Formats: sequence, C-alpha cells, structure tokens
Amino acid sequence: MDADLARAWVAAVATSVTEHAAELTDLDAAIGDGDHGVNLRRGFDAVVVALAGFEADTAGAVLTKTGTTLVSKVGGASGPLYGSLFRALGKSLPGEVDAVAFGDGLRAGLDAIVRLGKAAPGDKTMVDALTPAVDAFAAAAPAGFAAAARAASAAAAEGATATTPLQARKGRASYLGERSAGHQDPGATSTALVFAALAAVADA
Amino acid sequence: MDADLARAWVAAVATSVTEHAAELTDLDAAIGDGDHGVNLRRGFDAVVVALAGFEADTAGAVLTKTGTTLVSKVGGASGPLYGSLFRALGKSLPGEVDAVAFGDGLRAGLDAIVRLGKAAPGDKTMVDALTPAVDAFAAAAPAGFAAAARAASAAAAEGATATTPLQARKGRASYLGERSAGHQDPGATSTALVFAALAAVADA
Amino acid sequence: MKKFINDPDDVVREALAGMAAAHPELRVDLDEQIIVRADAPRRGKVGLVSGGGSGHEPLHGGFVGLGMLDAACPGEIFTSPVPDQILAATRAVDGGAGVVHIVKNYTGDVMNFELAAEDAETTVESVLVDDDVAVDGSTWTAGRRGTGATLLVEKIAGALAEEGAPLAAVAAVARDVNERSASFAIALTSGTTPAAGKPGFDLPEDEIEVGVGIHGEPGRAREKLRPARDLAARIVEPILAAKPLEPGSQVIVLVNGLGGTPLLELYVMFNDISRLLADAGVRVVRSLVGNYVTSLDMAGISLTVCRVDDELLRLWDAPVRTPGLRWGA
Amino acid sequence: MKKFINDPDDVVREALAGMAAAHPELRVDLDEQIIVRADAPRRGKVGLVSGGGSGHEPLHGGFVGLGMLDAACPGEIFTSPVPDQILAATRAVDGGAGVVHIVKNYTGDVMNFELAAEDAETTVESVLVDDDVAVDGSTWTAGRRGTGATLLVEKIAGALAEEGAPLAAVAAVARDVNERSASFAIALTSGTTPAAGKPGFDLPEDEIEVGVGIHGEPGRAREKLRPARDLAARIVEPILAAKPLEPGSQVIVLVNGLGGTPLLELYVMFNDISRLLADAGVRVVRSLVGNYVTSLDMAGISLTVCRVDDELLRLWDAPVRTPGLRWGA
Ligand SMILES: Nc1ncnc2c1ncn2[C@@H]1O[C@H](COP(=O)(O)OP(=O)(O)O)[C@@H](O)[C@H]1O
Ligand SMILES: Nc1ncnc2c1ncn2[C@@H]1O[C@H](COP(=O)(O)OP(=O)(O)O)[C@@H](O)[C@H]1O
Ligand SMILES: [Mg+2]
Ligand SMILES: [Mg+2]
Ligand SMILES: [Mg+2]
Ligand SMILES: [Mg+2]
Repeated sequence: MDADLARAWVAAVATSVTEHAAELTDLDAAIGDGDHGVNLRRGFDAVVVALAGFEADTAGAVLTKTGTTLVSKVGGASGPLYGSLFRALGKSLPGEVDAVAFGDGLRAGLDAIVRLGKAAPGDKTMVDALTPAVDAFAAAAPAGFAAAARAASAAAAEGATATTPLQARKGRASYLGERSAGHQDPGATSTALVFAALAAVADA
Repeated sequence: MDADLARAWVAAVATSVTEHAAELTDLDAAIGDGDHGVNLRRGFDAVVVALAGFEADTAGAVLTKTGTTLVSKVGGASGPLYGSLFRALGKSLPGEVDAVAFGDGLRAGLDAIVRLGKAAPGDKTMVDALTPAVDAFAAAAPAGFAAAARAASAAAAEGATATTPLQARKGRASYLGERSAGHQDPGATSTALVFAALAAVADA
Repeated sequence: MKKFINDPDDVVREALAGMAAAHPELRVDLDEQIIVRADAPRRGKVGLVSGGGSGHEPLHGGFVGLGMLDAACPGEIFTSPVPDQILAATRAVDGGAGVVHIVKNYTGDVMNFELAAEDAETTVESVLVDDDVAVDGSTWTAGRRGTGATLLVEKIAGALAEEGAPLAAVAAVARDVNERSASFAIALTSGTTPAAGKPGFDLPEDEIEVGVGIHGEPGRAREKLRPARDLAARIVEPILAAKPLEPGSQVIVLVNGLGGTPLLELYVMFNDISRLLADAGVRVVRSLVGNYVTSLDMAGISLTVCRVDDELLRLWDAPVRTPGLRWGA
Repeated sequence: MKKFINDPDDVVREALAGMAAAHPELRVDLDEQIIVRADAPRRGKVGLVSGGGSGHEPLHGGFVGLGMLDAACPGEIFTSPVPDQILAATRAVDGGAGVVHIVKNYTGDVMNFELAAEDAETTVESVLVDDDVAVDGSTWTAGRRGTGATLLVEKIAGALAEEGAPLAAVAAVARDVNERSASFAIALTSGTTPAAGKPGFDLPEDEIEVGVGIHGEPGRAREKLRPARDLAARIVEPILAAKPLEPGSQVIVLVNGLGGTPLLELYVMFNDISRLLADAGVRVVRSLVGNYVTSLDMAGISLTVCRVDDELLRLWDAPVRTPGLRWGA
C-alpha cells in the first residue's frame, strides 16, 4: 500500500460511511444512543478535508493523520477507538508497505483498540469484527494484498453478523443486559464497512 | 318551584353535567382550553355535597347556595358566571315561586351574567343560549311552570346550536379569531343542559 | 396519555403537597390552596398576590419568595383560582399597606379576582397583564392574553414592594412593565391535560401553530414548520410591529419554553432571536432562557421583550429568592 | 420530527452561540467549543472541568460559574467531547493548582477524557461519576452510568474548590459524593435526537421504560404504566437496595425531569417520593425539583439520593452562580 492507495481507502470508507449513516444510526438507536452513523460521517468528512490539504509520501503518514483527525473530530466511543486503530496502524507501517507489513499494522491497530477499550471478542463490539478481519488478513497475506483484503472483508462481515445474538458486555449496549441480544452491533457493522472499502480499493 | 323542586333541578343538572362532561370538554378543547366539562362536574359535585348538609325551606335559598358553591368551587370563566346566575336567581325569588316569579328570577340571573361577563348575544357564549331561554320562559310562563321550562329548554338548545357558525368575541374562543367559527360554544351547550334538566324535573 | 399522576382530579392538590415538602421555606396551605412567603404578612409591606390556572409552572407558585410574590393561588389545571383562594391569599399577605393582585387577562381570571377584590378587607389594586400581541386587543376579542410578561411584572413589582414602596407605586410599576412588554408564541405540539387525556389539538408532522397562548388552545394560524431562524423572525416581527422599539432601546428578553422544548433548542432560538434584535438596533441588556411560563408539556417557545430604563433594570437585578427564580440571595 | 433547529449538524454550535449571547458573564469559545468562567484561570484555585454529550442541558454548560464548574466542554448530541476540547478547557482553567475532570462513566467519555488527561500540561485528577443503580456494576457491563449525581458532584466539589482546597481534597470530595449517591430513572416516552429525527424507541400508550439512562436508550425493562405513587416506589426501592440508608440519615434529593416532563408532575412525584423516604426513616434535608440532567425531550423522571454529613451540606449550601443553578450569589 502506498500513500495513494491509503488515500483511496480512506476516501472509500468516507463514501461508504455516508451511504450507510442512517443504517448505522438505526442499529445504534436499537441498543445504544443512535449516533454511530452521524459520528463516523462527521469524522470521515473531517478526514477527507484534512487529507486534502495534507502532503504525505507514505501510507503510514496518511493513516496516522486519519487517526489523529478521527480522535479530534468524532468523540464518543468510536472516535478514540477508530482513531487509535488508524493511528497505530499508520505509525507501525514502514516506508514500503507489503501485505505482511500491513497485516502487522492492522494487528497493532487491534491491540491499540483493545488497550483502550478493554473489550474481548464476544463482548459485542467492533472487536468482534476486527479480530477475525486481522487474523484473516494475516493468514491470506502471502497470497497478496488484494486477496488478503478480500479475506479480511469477508471475515469482518461475518464477525459483524455474528454479534447479533450476543449480549453486550462493553459500551452502551451493555446497559440493556439481555435486551441487547438480537441486534447487530453498530461498531462491528462499521468495521465491516471499513474492510469492504479496503477490499474494493485493493481490487481496483 | 319549591325547595324540593330546586334540589331536584340542581341534582339533575349535576347528573347531566357528569354524563356530558367529556363532550363539553371536547367542545372546549376545540376552541378553548379543554376544561369546561371538568369545571362544571367539579362544581356541581360540590353543590350536591353542599346541599346535602344544607337546611333550606325555599327554592331561593337552595339556588343561592348553589350559586355560592359554584363561585367558590369552579373557577375559570364558568364558575363566576354560572355562580352569579344561580345566586342572582335564588336571591330574587320570593317565598312562593310561580312561573312568572321564576321567569323574573331567570332574567335577574341573565342580567348578572351580562354585568359580569359583558357579553352580548352573538358573541358566542352561554349568553346565546341563556337569552332566548329566558325570553321563552317568560313568554310561556302564563301556560305554567312545566310548559315554560319546556319552551326555555327548546330555546336554549336552539341558541346553543346557533353558536356554531359564529366567530367568538368573548372568552378564550375569541383568541382564535375566525378559526372559532364552525364549533359549538361549550358554555352555551352546558346552558342547554341546565334548561333540559329544568324541563325534565318540572315535567316529572 | 402517560403522565406521572395518581388521579387527574388530584394533580393540583398533590403537586401542592409536593411543593410543601420540597420548599419548607414557603408556607403552603393545602386547605386554602395557597402558597405564601414564610414571613408574610410583613407589617407595612405591600402584599403581592398572583395566581391563575395550574399547568404553567414554575409560574406562579414557583415565584413566591423574597423580592417577588408574597402569595400565589393555583387554580385547577388551566382554570383560574376561585375567589375564596384569592381572598385567603390576600388576607395572608396583608400587612396593612394594601395588596396588589397581578391578574393575567383571561375572562375567568379577571372575574374571579374581581369577586375576591370586592370582598377583600384591605385596599386592593388589580393589575392586568396582557402582553400577548398574537391576539388583537380590539373589542372583537377578550383582549390580549397575559403570558410571559407576567414573570417580569412579578419580579419588578416584587422588588419595589420589597423596598417598602407604597401601594400606588407598586401597582404603577407593574402596569408600566406590562405596558412595555410584548410576547408572541409558537407551538410544535399541543400539550395534554390530565383531565382530557389527549392533546388539545393534533398537528401534522410538518405544521406548527403560530400565535398560541399558554392553555393548549390552537393559535391564530397554522403554518409550515420552518428552520429556527425563520421561526425567530416570525416571532420577532409581530412583537416589534406591536410595540416598536427605537434603535438603542434597552430590553430584557425572555426566551421561554412552553414545557416540552429542550433547553438546547431554546438556546438555538435565542441565538437567532438575539441576532434579529441586534439587527433592529435593540440592546439586550438582560436575558432569561428556560421554561418559566409553561403550558404543561407543550413543545413550543414564547418570546417576551420588555423595554426598560435604568430604574426598571435596577429592580430586575434586585435580589430574588424563589423556587423558580433566584439571584443575589 | 419537529424541532427548533436550523440544521441537525449545527445544533450544538448554534446553541453554544446562543449561550454566549445569553450569558455575557461566561466566556464561550466557539472555536474550541468550550464554556469557561470569565475569571478563569484563577491563580492557585483547582480548576473543575466537566463535559459530555450535549442534550442534557443545563448540564454541563449551565453549571459553569462561581462555586461550580470552571469550564464545560459540550460534545455533539449524546456524543462525548473530543480530547482537543477537553484539553482546551483544561488549559483555560489551569491556575497552577491542578485540574479535576468530572467524567460521567460512559465508554466514550472515559476514553476521550483519558486521552486529554494524558496530554495535559498540568496535574489532572479524573473523577468518575457512576450513580445509576439501574445498571449492575459488575464486569458484565460498562459499569454504572453517570447521571443525576453529576450535578451534586459538580456543586459540592465546586464549592470546595472555590474555598481554595487543594487538588486531592477536591477530587476526594467529588468521589465521596459520587459514592454516597444513587439514581434511578423511568421514561414515559423516548426523546428524539435532531440527527435521527425520530424517537429512539417507541412505547405503547400504556407502557414505560424502567431503568433508562439519559441518552434515549431503552431501559432495563418495559413495564406497565402505573399511578405516580407506584412509580415512586419503583424508583425508590432499587435506590435504597443499592445504597441502604440508616434511619435518621440525612439526604439531598434531586427529583429530576428528563426534559419533557412538566414541573407539575415532578412535584406530584416529589410528594410520593418524599413520603416513601420519610417512611424509610430518611431525612430529606435539601431538595431540588426540576429539569437539570435531561435527555432532550424525553418524558421521564430520575431520582438521585445522596447521603450527606454536615460538611457536605455546608458545601451544598455554599453560594453558586451559574445559569442553571444559583443561590447565595
Ligand atoms: N469498550 C469498547 N471496546 C471496543 N468497542 C467498543 C467499546 N465500547 C463501544 N464500542 C463500540 O462502539 C460502538 C458505538 O460507537 P458510537 O455510537 O459512535 O459511540 P457511543 O457509544 O459513545 O455513542 C459500539 O457499537 C461498539 O462497537
Ligand atoms: N365574557 C363572557 N360572558 C359570558 N360567557 C362567557 C364569557 N367568557 C366565556 N364565557 C363562557 O364560558 C365558557 C367557557 O367556560 P370554561 O371552559 O369553564 O372556562 P375557561 O374559559 O376559563 O376555561 C365559554 O364556552 C362561554 O360560553
Ligand atoms: Mg452511539
Ligand atoms: Mg375552558
Ligand atoms: Mg379554563
Ligand atoms: Mg454517543
């Protein structure tokens, strides 16, 4: 991944998040406070603006900037979490980024999210989509970036769907206790969008 | 009319007002503040209680007590108005009350309402039902009390219906301007109930 | 209808009992249904009594205390109090210097206060509040309604009474404040009285009632919902038309929620309203934003603008200690 | 959805501009999105910063001023503020004695305040408020939510900071107040965020949500609507169960509307609640009834009970001068 591909990815996420904002917000209204779509749209809109005026030669710089911008524009739970993901990913990337290095970077991102949010798989959070995505990317990395991105995207989508029956143990949804079961987690859903965007730009 | 008939009348009004409370309140909700039925029910309930413990030999005393109780229990516009009607009526009645004397008493009641509320016929108030009722009672008084009461009741009902197309110039409904037209006035409607009750007990 | 009540018929009495429990610094007489300052009557002080239907809280009971009302008599919901209550309140605050009745201009309020004043054992000055410029004041109506300005009248007259001014002066300043005030209101939804159990009127999702009062009644006209800045203009215009203000005029502004409007939205409206007033060259010297003169749970807003001079401003700033309005004490 | 707004995305910024216009005694920084006491930073005074999502007004911006917060940072609606805002607020109130962050216990708030504290150039003590006993505090959840007790924490810690107490003492008293407090809420309707444009949840005409928070989320259970006295018991019971009170305990009570509940109904509830507390032998020494910690236009009520000793009561009674809470000044 080079700086242009990183920009393309982030732009694709921005588009996707805008398209799915209402859906994410509805999911969040069911078991949270109904702002997840609005939060991410606001954040990625700001990222697009920030990157437009930002000179960068490397994917790492682009993604670090993306993370920093998310942290300072989103707020809520998803701001620091997605912000940390992109920041840790960006910071961990070397000058030249191949699939394996990117896979390592994703794992650094996952670690950052878990450090901050202390969620474990099964807690019904974005971690439930991110963890299998990171694993799938690493496993498929030898087959090349595009293949790894496709695998990660499929795994994230599956992970998101699998949150539906779970009872939440982290975030706002946990306040609902048993009533949180039966709804797909908004953050896991947006994580699937992030990897779908990655697969799309990697294929192009 | 003797004390017993006066009591019967007031009791019949109380029953009727309770039965029609929702209807009166709905009429008032359309062009006022939605409390006319509640106000009158509260008032006549209190009158029933007050009269139960009240020794009185004359219709005049019963009706004066009715008026005083209404004034101190109803509030709003209808409290002082109906209170004054019954108070003035009661006070004006001699010991022996025939139809003519009662007709004079009703006129005294109408005068009291007009003195207090300053409404003219056509202003879309209870005066629009009361005025024709008082006139009809006086006109039919030579035919006896029951006949006069029947005539008054018919005239009051007609007067109430006739308020529908009018634009209100007094009371809350006047705030609506032209929008007050097309609704029957709640106070005129309750006045029709008062005379219907009179006709019913006079006939019995 | 969902409400935190036990029985629609008991709401006012139970709320009064709640006020008694919450405000031991006030004297609440549950039999007479009045709320009185603990230190009333004060010898030589003009007593200030107001009241009206319930459902407008904190008006009036929440405005009893130092520097404002001496007593309030809450009627049933949207129903003026009865003369007995008003008389009891008048007696309770009569310190020998006379009593001012602050009466919102509604047929029922006017008549009940009039009957009470006739029977009062002290000199009573009745002051009519009729600030709502949505209603034309001609003889074609019952006259302008008393709404938001009531708060200003009670605060400023209360401050003057607190200073020991005589009856005529207190009544005069109350009338002056009313004369200088204009209000106008818009509703997004109707409120629901416990007795009716359903909204007073139904409004489609994209329509509003313009020129409403504070009793759940429909307004002067039904219009389309528009952005806050347009609604602000819709409110400011009739106010400035009815009581024109010279550029440079000093005003106190009350941006008042009708009960169901979040404070956040009131501040959005204040932002647009204050800009419009500034454009008109008017100087907002004091402002109050909140739910003060309400109509149960109606989602709506009213604006009251009162032109003041330095003396009125001084009285506005004077200490007040009531459940609903408090500063300097 | 009908709201007094221009654009859902601009509500918070415009409301902030409205606050700036309405409260010239505060310093509102529209770029940093913070509300700051005019005299901040005060040399040697511990700074008090709080914040959280908007939609809870007057919390927190309405509690900035003498004797309470030094600064507030309002996030987007129901969205915690970002670290930049919190940092800016921290800087603005840093008088060299350290800064206390009062953080309601929500994942987003905790993380954003944490990130800000890491970057702060002064010593920061973070105090977590988690008074909502509807949520069990086990590791099965994100922990108890911070709700009504936030007002008490801000008021009492603010009073101590105003007296010049050191950082550790201010943080300690804040934690102590939180520890002594318990809250529980019931909603009759959901609120509507401008962004979503429709209620967060739908409720049938005869059902309520029990154990709700202040973000429009559903509660712990859906139950049938009941009379006020039964709802009062439904609220008081879990509070007394979670934080038992010895007979004779002194408490401060906050009966708080969630935004869409008329004051009249809050007093009806206060009547029933205070009776239940009296039955339990608890002494209500101070009470506050009104809409203080809201959830936009949600019709609902929360009760907060805080056991106090004489020192906490003294701090509660100390002067406070903010838009939303004011006495003695
Ligand atoms: N502790 C946590 N760790 C990881 N993800 C979390 C955690 N808490 C919440 N989330 C994620 O954040 C999402 C909600 O984000 P958002 O709605 O933007 O923030 P908020 O909950 O503050 O309103 C949830 O759906 C969940 O996936
Ligand atoms: N000035 C008046 N003169 C005569 N009747 C009046 C006057 N004003 C109002 N009314 C009558 O009072 C009725 C309303 O009574 P009610 O609803 O009990 O009192 P309120 O208007 O105070 O809520 C109106 O329908 C009308 O008939
Ligand atoms: Mg959310
Ligand atoms: Mg009425
Ligand atoms: Mg009425
Ligand atoms: Mg949120």
